[in-house]
Amino acid sequence: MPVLTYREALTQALREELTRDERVFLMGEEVAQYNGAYKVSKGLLDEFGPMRIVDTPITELGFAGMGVGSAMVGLRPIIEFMTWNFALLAIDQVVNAAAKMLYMSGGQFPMPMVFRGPNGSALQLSAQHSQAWESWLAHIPGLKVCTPGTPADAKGLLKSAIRDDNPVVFLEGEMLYNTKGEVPDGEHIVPIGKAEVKREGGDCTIVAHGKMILVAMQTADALDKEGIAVEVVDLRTIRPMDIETISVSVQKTNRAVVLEEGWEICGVGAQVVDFIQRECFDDLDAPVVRVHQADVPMPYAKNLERAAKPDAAKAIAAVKKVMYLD
Amino acid sequence: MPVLTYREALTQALREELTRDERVFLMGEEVAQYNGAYKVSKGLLDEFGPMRIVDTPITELGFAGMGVGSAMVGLRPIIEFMTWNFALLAIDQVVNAAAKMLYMSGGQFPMPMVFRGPNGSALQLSAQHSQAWESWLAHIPGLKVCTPGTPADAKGLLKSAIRDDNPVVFLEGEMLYNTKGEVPDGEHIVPIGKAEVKREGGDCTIVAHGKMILVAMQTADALDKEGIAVEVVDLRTIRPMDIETISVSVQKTNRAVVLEEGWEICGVGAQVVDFIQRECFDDLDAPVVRVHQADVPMPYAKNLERAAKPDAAKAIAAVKKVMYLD
Amino acid sequence: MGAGAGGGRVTDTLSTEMPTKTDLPVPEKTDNGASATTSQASLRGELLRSMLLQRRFEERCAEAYALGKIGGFCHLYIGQEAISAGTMSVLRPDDYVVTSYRDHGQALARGIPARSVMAELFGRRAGCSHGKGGSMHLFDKSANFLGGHGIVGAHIPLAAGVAWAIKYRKGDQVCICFFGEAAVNIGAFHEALNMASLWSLPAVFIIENNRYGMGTAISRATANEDVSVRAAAYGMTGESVDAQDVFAVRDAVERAVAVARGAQRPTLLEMRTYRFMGHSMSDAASGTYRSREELEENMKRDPIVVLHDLMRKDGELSEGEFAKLDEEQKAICQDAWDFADGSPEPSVEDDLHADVLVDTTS
Amino acid sequence: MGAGAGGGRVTDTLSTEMPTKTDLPVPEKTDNGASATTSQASLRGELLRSMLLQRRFEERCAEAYALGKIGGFCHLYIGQEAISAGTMSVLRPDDYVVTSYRDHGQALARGIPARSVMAELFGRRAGCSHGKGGSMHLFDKSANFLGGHGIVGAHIPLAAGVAWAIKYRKGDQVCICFFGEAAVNIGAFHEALNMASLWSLPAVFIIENNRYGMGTAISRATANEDVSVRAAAYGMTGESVDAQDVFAVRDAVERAVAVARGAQRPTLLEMRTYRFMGHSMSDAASGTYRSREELEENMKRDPIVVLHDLMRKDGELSEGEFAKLDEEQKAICQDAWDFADGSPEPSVEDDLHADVLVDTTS
Ligand SMILES: Cc1ncc(C[n+]2csc(CCOP(=O)(O)OP(=O)(O)O)c2C)c(N)n1
Ligand SMILES: Cc1ncc(C[n+]2csc(CCOP(=O)(O)OP(=O)(O)O)c2C)c(N)n1
Ligand SMILES: [Mg+2]
Ligand SMILES: [Mg+2]
Repeated sequence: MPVLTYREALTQALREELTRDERVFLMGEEVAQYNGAYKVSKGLLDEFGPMRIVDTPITELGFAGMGVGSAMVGLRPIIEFMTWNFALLAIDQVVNAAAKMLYMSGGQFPMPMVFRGPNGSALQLSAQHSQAWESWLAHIPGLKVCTPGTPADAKGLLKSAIRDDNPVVFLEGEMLYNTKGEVPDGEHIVPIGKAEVKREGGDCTIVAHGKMILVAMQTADALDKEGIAVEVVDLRTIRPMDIETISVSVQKTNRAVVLEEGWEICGVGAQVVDFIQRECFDDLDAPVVRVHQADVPMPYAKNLERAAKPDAAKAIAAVKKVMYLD
Repeated sequence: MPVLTYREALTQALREELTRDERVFLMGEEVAQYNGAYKVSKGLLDEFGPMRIVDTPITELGFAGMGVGSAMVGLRPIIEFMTWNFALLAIDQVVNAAAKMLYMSGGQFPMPMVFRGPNGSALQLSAQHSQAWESWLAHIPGLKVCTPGTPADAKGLLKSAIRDDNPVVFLEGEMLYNTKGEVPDGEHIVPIGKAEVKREGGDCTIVAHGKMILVAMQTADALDKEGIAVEVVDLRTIRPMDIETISVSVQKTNRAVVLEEGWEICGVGAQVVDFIQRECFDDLDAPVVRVHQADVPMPYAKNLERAAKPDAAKAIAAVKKVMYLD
Repeated sequence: MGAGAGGGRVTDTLSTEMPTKTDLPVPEKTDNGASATTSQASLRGELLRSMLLQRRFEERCAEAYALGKIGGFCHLYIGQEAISAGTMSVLRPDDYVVTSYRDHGQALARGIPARSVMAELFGRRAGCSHGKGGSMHLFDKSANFLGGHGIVGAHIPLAAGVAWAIKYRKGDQVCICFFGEAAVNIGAFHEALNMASLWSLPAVFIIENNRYGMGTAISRATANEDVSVRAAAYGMTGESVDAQDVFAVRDAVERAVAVARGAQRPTLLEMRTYRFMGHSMSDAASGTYRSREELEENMKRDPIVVLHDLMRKDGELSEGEFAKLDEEQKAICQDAWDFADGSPEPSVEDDLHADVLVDTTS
Repeated sequence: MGAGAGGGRVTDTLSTEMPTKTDLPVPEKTDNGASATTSQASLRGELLRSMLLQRRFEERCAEAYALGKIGGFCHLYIGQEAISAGTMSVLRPDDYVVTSYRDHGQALARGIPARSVMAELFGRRAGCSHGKGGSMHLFDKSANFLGGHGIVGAHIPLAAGVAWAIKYRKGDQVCICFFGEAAVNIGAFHEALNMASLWSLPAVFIIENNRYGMGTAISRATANEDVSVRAAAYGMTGESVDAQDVFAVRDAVERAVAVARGAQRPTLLEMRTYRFMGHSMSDAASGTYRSREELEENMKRDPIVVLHDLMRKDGELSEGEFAKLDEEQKAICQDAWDFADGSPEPSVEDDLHADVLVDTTS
């Protein structure tokens, strides 16, 4: 199977879906002439022309709303936010327009659109550029929320998202764009709403998503050397969440750690904990422990930033805690 | 003790703090000449004049940002959003400016300001006007989040919020404005971050906040007749959350229901569940059950709206469930 | 909250025109996009009928609201009917309309049946949004009526997006977008107009300047009220129109639509009007932020009366004919009320969780 | 990413002026708010020094970034120095400055010590934001320098709020707000300018029009580039300035500041400049969205060279004097580097969780 970067996998998905369906177009800042701020749309302007790969002014609220309008009349926009941090300016269009249009029109106006872009922190981008928004977006009925952690899932989920007739929020990892993995050619579809066990193990479940899959795998590798078998459940989709796959794993391991990039309070992990305690109350041998960003805006200094982020060391400590090994 | 409406309690707090500190001013749509869309600022323009009670154009992003700027140089703005639904347009200023300014300036610029207004649903206002935002706002470090459920707490918390040198998000209940209760005269301060046991009982804890306090009390009344003693913990502040008071109660009752107005996924209740399972793992006799809005945008039709909202009947069923009485 | 508080005077005269099956006959698609064959008199009659229907409908809404049959926020259109009537009269059925929460009049003028609108306001399953939207969120896909939006200004980018889609498909439709004068200060307006002009999109942006945004007079909210200067900031044509004169509205929109269809250039039109009622049902028509005198002065230029006077002057409509026309509109409204009142609520089991997501992919 | 890629030519001449203790002497408060007693030659010398310091500082930043000593996003100011130098030269110490992420030059021109700025970029505790802000978030309360903001346009309302506070306190300061030309299309700009004009606030809004927002040329983003029309939409004065001429900048800002201080009216100034480097450190200076030829053509109007030529023509600065001045700025930058490099990182234990909230009430 071809090995691609996460970025190339996304580009491939975009190219295939743009080819497949003329109603699909990509709109956002620097997506066309500049080939994308993170080069995800590289080459697409040349291939599909300026009506389908569209550079916008810096007006997140405006072009997100244009996407919604065009979706109302049957186009299938992909709205790129240069990063999801800037999407706060457009969040009214995502939440109050895209997510609610079908419902408040009594089913008349589906929203076949995707809002995508990098989410979470990169390196030393400081407070305003280092935020993970999945818990906010997953809160909203009417949206679907995808957080692929591997190149194959990036491609397969993006293709599903573009074909979905609902508004899909697609959160990419800026730090993942250069990561590599095997990606099936052509018609590779990953269904929205299905988690995947990325590694099997009987001692403890780590539930993670997006960029944190890498941290979970590192954690599992490290603990394997200590004789602890970690099972890694990759949520892949935050909304709808695959409670079934989580439960099956926790019922087997009787222990869970939830790992996420974002902040603690009302984070995705809190919801996972809620599902676990509800579904696996009698299976749990220890309270679920969460690993997440420190409860601070992201600092700039390298050492502070490192300390603020969740990493394998913190995840290892959490697994040991739920195994009463600390 | 004087009996006031929630609205009057808020007006009193505003008047007292405007009198106490010349740096305090109120800015928002219709707050001055119109006396407030919900009349919370009634009479204040006449008393304090147009520089301190300021009508704005419809520009939530702009005037929220003006509040931030004025707080940077020492004023103490109170920014009123006509409802928190419209605050989505300004959320970048709340999250990326107000919440982060102190941190990213290395401690140089505190943000002594309040963002306030009605939150949650009223009656038949449909999808875009019926949303409860506390879980979003509580997610953000750098903010404090208050959700008073009674007139006395409304006054006491608002006074604390205005005196606080941090940005405080103050979520009022549109359906609470006309509710009445005893409110101490003058210097009545409710500390931010302290929950209150609003009713004692040994069988089951209901954790609630804001408008849902009324539902929790109704539930407790109804169950009392069936011989079930419910303890009602009023969070009052969502961030910081008073984990101690919750834990003490659940350690006593061994059962908990979490009741909130908003949506389920990554809601406040998920976080409360996370805290409870962490702090009271061995005390719990049953999984915690949550009661919340149906996972749909708010519908207009009266019967659908009623069915979508959390109410005493649903809370009663939840209590019975955690008591294995269903 | 009384229906009559701000309701306009409608004199007693008689109509020569009968209402057609739909509430307003939408002209057939023609080369220039306007109704080319309609004679002046029948056009006037049609416009008068549309305005009368809207007026009578809104009066019944006020009544229904007082009775608790309509709930939530309800913003009446009384006084502004010439804008919707004049605008819709030059549109084709395949053109698009996007508007704000003050949308009853526009929905009716666009030809959405009064029954369907009233049922929506009553929260019934037969409503144009199946009872889920209510007063602020009227939608009708078959009429290309794209809502009914509640966040001030937020639908302006939607309209730009619809116009984008027209251009994308190389269509020759236009998208009309209505919003209040207070919406021009919000960011979404600015962002949308810049892009509409930058990309030459076939949109017509119509400011319904009724001089107040809730209780705030335009002069207390807007630094420069001159709309042509506002439009110029986006390299766009801007024009102000006496919107109590339905033909002034019609002419201006006709020009703007022609430019949109032909040159695919957007236009910004300011319709100078006045709201005869309070902002919504909880707001008095006068007293707080505008005087009774100002209200009465402005109600003298009732768009229905202005047109009626003109027709009377030209001998086109007898008093009896007018009365008949008016009675017919009242009857349509009564029928709508009865229909709505008798029609079932949505079903909690079937409808509450339906339409959050669709099940399809493509 | 090489430092020289887009750096401007700086000829070899000698300076008669010595830098003072602070990086730029901020004039004392005088009646007209400007430095009244400074002679023309010494003013020119000061402005030249300020621009040279900024240039040399940015060159060192590029170097430090390549070495990994500076991280994250880093946007250099090379080519635009006349704007900051000219603007700051007419401000009083008690005036306020708010700016975007492209803030190094402005911080230095405002008199924040180079050591403090460089330490911030190196992520050190001694940095002006104590290592928590980095390149995009320079803050210095003692200099009334209110950041350093990373969301395009979001700081424009902040500046209006500062101006509001000045008015609230009946002060006579002004607030200066810098932003790029691409920010004029975002909603926050529109909302802030409307309120600043509506309420007559003492603010000067300075568009740094370097012709590109990242890779997007202004003509591909902005429907009408004429800034005076943009300003007129808000009933505000607007003016375009040749911003490679530091005295043109100074004169325009002086007028705008006088109007703000006196009449409390805001002004919108467009500074026509050019960015000599890439947008940020990951962007090539030319190749993708602008040609090498265009870049070189524009670099001929290097603001430092323009002023230097003028001074040379007027016999105010010998080559040796210029070289000396330049060496002094380089020495300041070397000192800043050494200081930053040797100063400690913040402490994880003490600093990570500090400054999220303050402990005080009042
Ligand atoms: C963003 C936003 N802010 C505030 C409101 C509350 N609100 C509803 S209508 C309105 C006044 C709008 O006035 P205008 O645009 O002139 O339209 P009109 O009601 O006069 O038709 C306000 C403030 C809202 N719906 N959305
Ligand atoms: C709201 C928002 N959208 C996008 C970005 C990403 N971004 C950072 S700078 C920039 C270009 C800004 O150009 P301009 O305003 O001309 O300033 P310049 O960089 O030229 O100084 C963009 C798109 C951002 N920071 N904020
Ligand atoms: Mg209005
Ligand atoms: Mg620029």
